Amino acid sequence: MASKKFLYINRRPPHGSIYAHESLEVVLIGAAFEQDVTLAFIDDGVYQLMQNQDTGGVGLKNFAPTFRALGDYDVNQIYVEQESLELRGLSKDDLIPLTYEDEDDDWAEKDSIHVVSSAELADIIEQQDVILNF
Amino acid sequence: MASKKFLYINRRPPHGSIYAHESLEVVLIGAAFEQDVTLAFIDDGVYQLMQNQDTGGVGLKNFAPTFRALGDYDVNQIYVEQESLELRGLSKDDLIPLTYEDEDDDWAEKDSIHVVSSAELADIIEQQDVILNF
Amino acid sequence: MKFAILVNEGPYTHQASDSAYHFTEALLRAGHEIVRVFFYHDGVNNGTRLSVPPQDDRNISERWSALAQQHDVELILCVAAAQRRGLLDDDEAKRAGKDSNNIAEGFQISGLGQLIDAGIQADRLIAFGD
Amino acid sequence: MKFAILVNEGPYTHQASDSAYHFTEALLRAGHEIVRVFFYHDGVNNGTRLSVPPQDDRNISERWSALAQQHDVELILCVAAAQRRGLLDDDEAKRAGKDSNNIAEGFQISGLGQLIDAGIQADRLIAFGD
Amino acid sequence: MSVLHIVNKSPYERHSLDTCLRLAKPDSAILLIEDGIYAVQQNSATSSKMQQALSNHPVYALQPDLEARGVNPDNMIDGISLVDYDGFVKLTTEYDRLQSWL
Amino acid sequence: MSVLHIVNKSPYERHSLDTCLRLAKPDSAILLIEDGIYAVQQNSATSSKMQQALSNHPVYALQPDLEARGVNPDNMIDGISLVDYDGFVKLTTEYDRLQSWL
Repeated sequence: MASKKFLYINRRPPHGSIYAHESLEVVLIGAAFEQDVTLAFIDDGVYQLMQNQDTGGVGLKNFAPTFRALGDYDVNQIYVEQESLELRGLSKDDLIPLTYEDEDDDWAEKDSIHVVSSAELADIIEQQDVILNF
Repeated sequence: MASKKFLYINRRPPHGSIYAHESLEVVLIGAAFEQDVTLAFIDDGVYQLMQNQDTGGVGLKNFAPTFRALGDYDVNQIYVEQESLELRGLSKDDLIPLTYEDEDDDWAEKDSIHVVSSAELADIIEQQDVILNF
Repeated sequence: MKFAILVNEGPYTHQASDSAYHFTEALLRAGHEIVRVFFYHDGVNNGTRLSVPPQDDRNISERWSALAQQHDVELILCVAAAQRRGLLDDDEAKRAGKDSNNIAEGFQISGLGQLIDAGIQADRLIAFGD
Repeated sequence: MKFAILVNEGPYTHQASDSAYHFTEALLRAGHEIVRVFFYHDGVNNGTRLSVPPQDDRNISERWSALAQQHDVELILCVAAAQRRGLLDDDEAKRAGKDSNNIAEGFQISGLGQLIDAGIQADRLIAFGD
Repeated sequence: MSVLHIVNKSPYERHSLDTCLRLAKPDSAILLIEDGIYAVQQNSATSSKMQQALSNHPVYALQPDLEARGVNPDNMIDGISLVDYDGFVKLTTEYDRLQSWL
Repeated sequence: MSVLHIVNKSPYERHSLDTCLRLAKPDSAILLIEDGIYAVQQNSATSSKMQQALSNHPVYALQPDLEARGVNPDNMIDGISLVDYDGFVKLTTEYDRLQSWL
């Protein structure tokens, strides 16, 4: 079966609702299907990647550490919209560092997260076959 | 039992979700309790009162005509925020006319809807005992 | 002080039920009286006994049931909202000719009047929702 | 053309399930093939057989069931989402030690892989939600 | 053909339409359904935004959703086309990918 | 005392906070919970709005919700007070009426 390009667009903050958490479950399951996977974090979706999330006090499951596993699942095309970060007073340093080992470059550790402009993101959206928005 | 002042704040549009519809059900049930009832329509809540809603094509229940019955239930303090109407390009003429018969004025038919400023509405909110927001 | 709590969203999907639960626990810690917890809109879905969350996650329905039992808290599901969404007790199921019911221990089905009554009885009514 | 449909919200609360239903009907009218309707998040609540809507209102679950039967449309509830929210078929109920199940005719419970598979199989995937 | 962007949120309560317009490439189309319908109203706080969108995108609105909300077609911004559910299906076949801004 | 306004929505996706600030009388208080927490961040598109709000209202934020979201208390706008669930209960007794901007 031909491989398709899947794009997961994440626009919701974590914890206030389960969409972000259940979206990540789709990405993890989808990784087993050997399709080409891209993740985009836009609007409040950028909050999903915030460092130091501690859900002990609210008693919710903290799924943020699971993002670190994405590299092992060959999910390493992760785009964060620059405009969304800026509006929220955030920068890439506020986000969980996500990396992968590049098998085509002697397993060098590389950054999975790319902060991109709206225009670049618009191009990425146009290149997909299947778009899922949670 | 002492009478309390109940305020129902309606901020959601109809049909896209059931909140507006189920909110009206609360108001109708609440009317039987002989409390002092006020309704406020703010933000997208003003759309609940739009004339000529026809839900035949979407197959949803059209509850808008039920607003006309509110006068008979002695629910006649209905406030619509002017700013919310203006932002949406609407005026009072776009809304369903709601009236009641004033028993203190020889059953004269009077207007239940009052278009008010944000400042007036802020005062109304402060005068309540119980506030329900749907 | 007497409190009434309104929960407008179902379990897991929105944080509303969690926030309401933690607030209710804090009310009990502070010695306040709880007139009633009223579940409306999708909030009625909190009353299912068929939920099977992952083992490392909280069980929202059971947690409410336990609170009801331990502190004698009244948990009411709005009947009209519950019927629409498929939450039935034994009586409702029989009346509707359904072959089973799915309501959890400690929850009761009643009318919207219980919400208004809660607003009248309580010193404070607080709503949690989407 | 082959279509897959994703429904992310439960019946009645959001218009998503209604929109998805009318869209699916129109797909069938136009002679398109439906790979699968996948219900995720609160969408799994569409699969209840215990819903008792007012007599003058649509019955959303039954409507989906009828579509499945008449047009052989596959209706899948995500198992993890369904377990959390208390939607169980006979097998799931037994495995979890629950005394009853509540899934409607024509709906099946399966894994999230069915959503990915639908995306791969279909020419178009369309999502309805909040 | 490119992407059909579907917006189902009121432009006054959510930012979905803004994000859609920021990320939609020229020639991709926009379909307003459910509460997204309210973006069609002329002389509103949304109308200049929509007029600009119309210079880059075909814009459609789902007629049954418009009727349900009592929005008068005469008050629609010029250039927006109405479709019914059959027209909605047709659009989804004419564009390669569908993006629902949920 | 007057009204405790409770906001649980992100200021970037919904307009609840704007409506709350438009309709809250001076001296009424504002409590940010759940996704409302994101309004506390300094140097953001929301901060000038919140700074203005602080000149008219006591503003509180629910600490467990802040921690869940990884928002650093050091990056909070000056003048916002943190409360836990017990403090939340205390606030609801100190104000006469509660208004949740759902």
